[in-house]
Amino acid sequence: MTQLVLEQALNGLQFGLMLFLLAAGLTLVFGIMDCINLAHGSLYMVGAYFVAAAAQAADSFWIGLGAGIAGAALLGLLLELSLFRQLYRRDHLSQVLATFALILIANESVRVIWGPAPLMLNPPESLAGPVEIAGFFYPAYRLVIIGVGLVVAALLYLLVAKSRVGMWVRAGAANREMTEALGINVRGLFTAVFVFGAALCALAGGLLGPLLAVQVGMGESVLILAFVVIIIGGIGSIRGALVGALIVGTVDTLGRALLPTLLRATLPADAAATLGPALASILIYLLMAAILFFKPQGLFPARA
Amino acid sequence: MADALLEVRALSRRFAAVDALQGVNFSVTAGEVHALIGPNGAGKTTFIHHVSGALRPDSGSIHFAGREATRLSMHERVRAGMARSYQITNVFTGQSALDNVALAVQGRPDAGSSFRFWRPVAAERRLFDEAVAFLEQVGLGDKAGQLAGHLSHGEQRALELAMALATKPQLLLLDEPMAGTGPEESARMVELIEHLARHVTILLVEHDMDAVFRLADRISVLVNGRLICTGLPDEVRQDAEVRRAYLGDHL
Amino acid sequence: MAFYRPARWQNAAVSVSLAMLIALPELLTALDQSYYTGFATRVLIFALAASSLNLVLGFGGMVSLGHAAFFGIGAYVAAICYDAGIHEGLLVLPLAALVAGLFALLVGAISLRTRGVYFIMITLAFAQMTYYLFISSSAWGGDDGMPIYERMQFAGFSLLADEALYYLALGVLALCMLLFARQAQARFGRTVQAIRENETRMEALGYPVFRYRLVCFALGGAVAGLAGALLANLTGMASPNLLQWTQSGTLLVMVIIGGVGYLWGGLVGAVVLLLLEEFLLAWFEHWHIALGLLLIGIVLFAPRGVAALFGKHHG
Amino acid sequence: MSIRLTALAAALMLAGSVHAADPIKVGFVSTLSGPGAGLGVDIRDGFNLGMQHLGGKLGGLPAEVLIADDQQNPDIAKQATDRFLKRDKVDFMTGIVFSNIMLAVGPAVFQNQTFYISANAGPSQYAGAQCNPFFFNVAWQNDNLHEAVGKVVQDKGFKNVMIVTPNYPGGKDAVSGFKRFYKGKTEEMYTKLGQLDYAAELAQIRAAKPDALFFFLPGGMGINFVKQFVAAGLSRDTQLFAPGFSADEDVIKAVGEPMMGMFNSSHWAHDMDNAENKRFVADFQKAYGRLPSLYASQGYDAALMMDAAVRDVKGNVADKKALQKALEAKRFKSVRGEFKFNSNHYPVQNYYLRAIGKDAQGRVTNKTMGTIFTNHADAYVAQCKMK
Repeated sequence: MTQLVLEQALNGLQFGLMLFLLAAGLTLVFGIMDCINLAHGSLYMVGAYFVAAAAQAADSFWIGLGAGIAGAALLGLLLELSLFRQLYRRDHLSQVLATFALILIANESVRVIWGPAPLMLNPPESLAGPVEIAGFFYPAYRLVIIGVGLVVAALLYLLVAKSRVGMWVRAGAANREMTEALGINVRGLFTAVFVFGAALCALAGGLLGPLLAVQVGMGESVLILAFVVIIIGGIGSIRGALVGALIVGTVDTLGRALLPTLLRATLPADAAATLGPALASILIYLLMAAILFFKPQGLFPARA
Repeated sequence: MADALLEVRALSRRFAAVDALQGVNFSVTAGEVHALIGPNGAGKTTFIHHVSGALRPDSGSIHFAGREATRLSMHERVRAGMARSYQITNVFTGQSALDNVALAVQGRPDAGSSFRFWRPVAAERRLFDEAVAFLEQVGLGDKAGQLAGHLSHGEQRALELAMALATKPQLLLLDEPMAGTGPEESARMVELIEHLARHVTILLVEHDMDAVFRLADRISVLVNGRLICTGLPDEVRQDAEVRRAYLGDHL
Repeated sequence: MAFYRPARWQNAAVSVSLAMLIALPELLTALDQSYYTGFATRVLIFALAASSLNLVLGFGGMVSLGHAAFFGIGAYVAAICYDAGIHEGLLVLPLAALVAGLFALLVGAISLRTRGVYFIMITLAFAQMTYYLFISSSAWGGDDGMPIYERMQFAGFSLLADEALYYLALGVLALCMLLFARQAQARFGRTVQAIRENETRMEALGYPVFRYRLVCFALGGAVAGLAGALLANLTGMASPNLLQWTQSGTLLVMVIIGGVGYLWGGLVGAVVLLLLEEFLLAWFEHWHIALGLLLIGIVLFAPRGVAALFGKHHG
Repeated sequence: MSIRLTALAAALMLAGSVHAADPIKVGFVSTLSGPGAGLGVDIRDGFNLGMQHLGGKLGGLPAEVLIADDQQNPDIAKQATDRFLKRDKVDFMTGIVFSNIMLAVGPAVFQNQTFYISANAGPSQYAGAQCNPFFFNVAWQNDNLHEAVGKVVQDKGFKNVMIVTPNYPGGKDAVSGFKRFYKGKTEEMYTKLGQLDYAAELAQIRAAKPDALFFFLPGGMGINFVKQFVAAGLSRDTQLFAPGFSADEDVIKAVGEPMMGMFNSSHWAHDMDNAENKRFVADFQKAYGRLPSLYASQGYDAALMMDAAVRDVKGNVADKKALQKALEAKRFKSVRGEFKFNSNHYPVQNYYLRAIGKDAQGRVTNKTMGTIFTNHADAYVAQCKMK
């Protein structure tokens, strides 16, 4: 039982860290620029495709990952300069529509370029198997993901919490006009944050590619999870995104793992078998609704 | 204070590290014009927001027309007979002046429910007749058909007043009605308020001291979130603490 | 934005369009194109769904990204009714509207406590919850959805023929549009539009803003449920796909193409989008790229939509 | 939103029939995009190869195949089907992969009195109480492959079996099919349909320590599951079993070596020794550069079946009764060898055990190990009141 809980905790951590990579960029774009970006998931998808394509071309996962991230960052730059700049000052409805349109364009373009069938991305050969830790086996690749996720999360935290740029970013999220008045190049800051968010998307997409499948539509399901994360954490807060991501990752994983067992112990087998997965799949949404009910601004509101 | 229409007891509110209001005791007697003055940043607007229900206090209570109103929402206070005008003009600029006031009339409990889905409002003569009367009362009778957005600043302020009046309040909260108006418009506004004061109790927040001393029956002074003095205009004029606050502020 | 006022030539335009729509099935049959009767029914139903969202979004000013939940619930009510042996449309349709409306009342009561993006996201979350609930419930067919093997009747008349269902959809749409048109100029419509413009001012005029918003939200949900029940009878099933958030997005796109807050916005948007889809698709398999570019163009250059031509805001 | 690709099979020669001017039209609606796309693409390619072998004709008549993608969405499938039935007035429909989509589309097809030749989806409804003269299944009844696995697992003497399947009706059918022939202890685990990360499930499997694991996860789900199952090191202690569609060439191609040693059941295998199959497998590889899957074999058979029936009625496809008789007679040679149609229009056929290993050329692929069932029918035929 302890092994089960330990393994599930690792799984939750891995899932949560990946969600954090996605949510970090989203929450900053959202918080600083007050811009809803539904196409954030599409950046994740396109990033994963870039990584898969580059990895195939270079026959190396790691080179592919680097190239894919660079490609996604470049795409982010182009998008920011051409479209998002126009959107920052528009109402939420316009942002929803324009970025929904981007999803349509991204999905269809990927279909045109790479075809409708999913791409397969394999982890590096050396990481394909399990490793033994404390007497049980755990997939080596998932451990690597956890490692990368932790390093990036730590770097991001230091960057935002300690560096001068991070101070501007935090200031921008808390009060945009004030930051502008202090003579900081907010435009440049926006562009940098957006590009950075795109790169993080590609990193998550590339890392998850070998575990999941690189396919059209992969961005949408994860986008909603990322939104749940930042709503729970509080829009604009990196700390909130980290906490929210870990909460969602853990709750979702443990819910899926433990709920059916718990229900089986209390309900008739038939009811438990149907109710379990249903409840597990809506658990995070229930959690979000509950948190919003008590803290309408999320756990760590960036604006006082 | 048996006949206090509005009574505020020990009202306190903190924003982050700032005590915006500290234990404010305050009352408005039925029939009077009570002016609230104080230097910039003294907490006057915060106070009005608490009275009107836009903000909730940390502690203390508000009583209106003999009933506890601390927990009532803004619209419930309006329905209880408390109307307010805004410091910054806050009318529906895309509507005619008449439509603006008609909307206010329509919101009144005695005008019936607004959950009506079929009959065009345009066919409800009574709403508009009444709205015209209120417009006339504030001297906008000839501007009824004009878009609110096209009215002059002073006229928009008057329209605000008409909308507040249309809710048939017992107490009118006027938040700096003279703000941004020229001397001529100011004079007209003072006249108008004087005229209204015969029918309704008024809580007036104002910077224009001439207007305040001309209109007010009583004056209260708020400084740094504390009510330092309440009294007749002459008493307030003589009050040492008030003088210090004001003069110190201005010098 | 000001309150909705109909254009002067609206009545004439509506009468002509209605006459054309009444004649349409005959015409299609004469041209041996009766397939398009089913297609036209679909357009009418989506016009109804989009118009119901327009009530919430355009008139009520509430950006909901979960409207498909009510649409889908309406469809499921129709399928569950069929399953339970209730085949009378006079019963099924009001029931669908009622259930969807009550659910919208519940969702609205919680969501309307939040503002701005939080509102958008919490409506989305509720729709996702509903989606996963239906996907996981074996009693309602789970991922398979629920079939309706035989269309309901209406007042005893069979709806088996595509023409019959077409006329029912047309009738329901006409009635709902009449209601929407009336309410827009009645007390309720003016109230919610004023709330859309300035919520605090309305509160300060004594309006219980929350209650009006909630009723508007629930009314929109109820009409969406009506549309869902009709769609389920057209396609012969209630499918969880109807509840997906992309479906909410599609409805939103329809409203925005048509014109937010214009009475005919939802209807025009549904017609334009579905016609584009039906006919562009044969030409250009990847027409979503074109649609996406078109939408971005609308956002950047024509944010008022197509129906802006059909109703003016005075001033 | 559906995609209409019009593929006209060129055919100019008249073939001794009065109806020669009118091509036989086939509406092919299948899942050609998204996670389930591999299945639909295989059926399509198999069907197209069949048409190619037939010279682009059905029963000697020129034929036209209209193709649409249902995106694994019943609503879109319904629209595409309506278009084919009412606008294009097709003579046959085929192609659907998933049973839920079949159930959504079926009523309209039957009401229109158009014959549906299912090259995959075999819902129990259409095998039992809702069987229909216009529905033929040239593949299987959904439960059959699960039943075959259940039999194998039972015979091999496994005692503690875990079942993983998506939480949807097809998944529950799989469980009941499996349990129809396996009587030992089971633990069932239901996942979200379309789930791609199985970390939570794998942890539970590790904790439960079953000696065998039966999974039914169609399409990309199965691919990911097997990959992650092996990466977690679970293949050391637990023997994997799956129905043929979770262990076919499409999955093997994606997963590779980790699949080795897995058992599965099928009614067809690419190494089956008959002339039709050899030609099919060889030509399929030539045309598409990959080994055919059982979906491809079913698509191929569907084309042959239409051809034989049209030939039988001499091109008079308007005579529905005669056409039905001709279809029931099954006068084509299937790549899976002999089989016949039951009274519910589902096949009565053999099911084989396959194991995944390396073939002579070093490719990872399926090898036929033996026969599980001979002339096996489905469990629902008794409820079918047809005839």
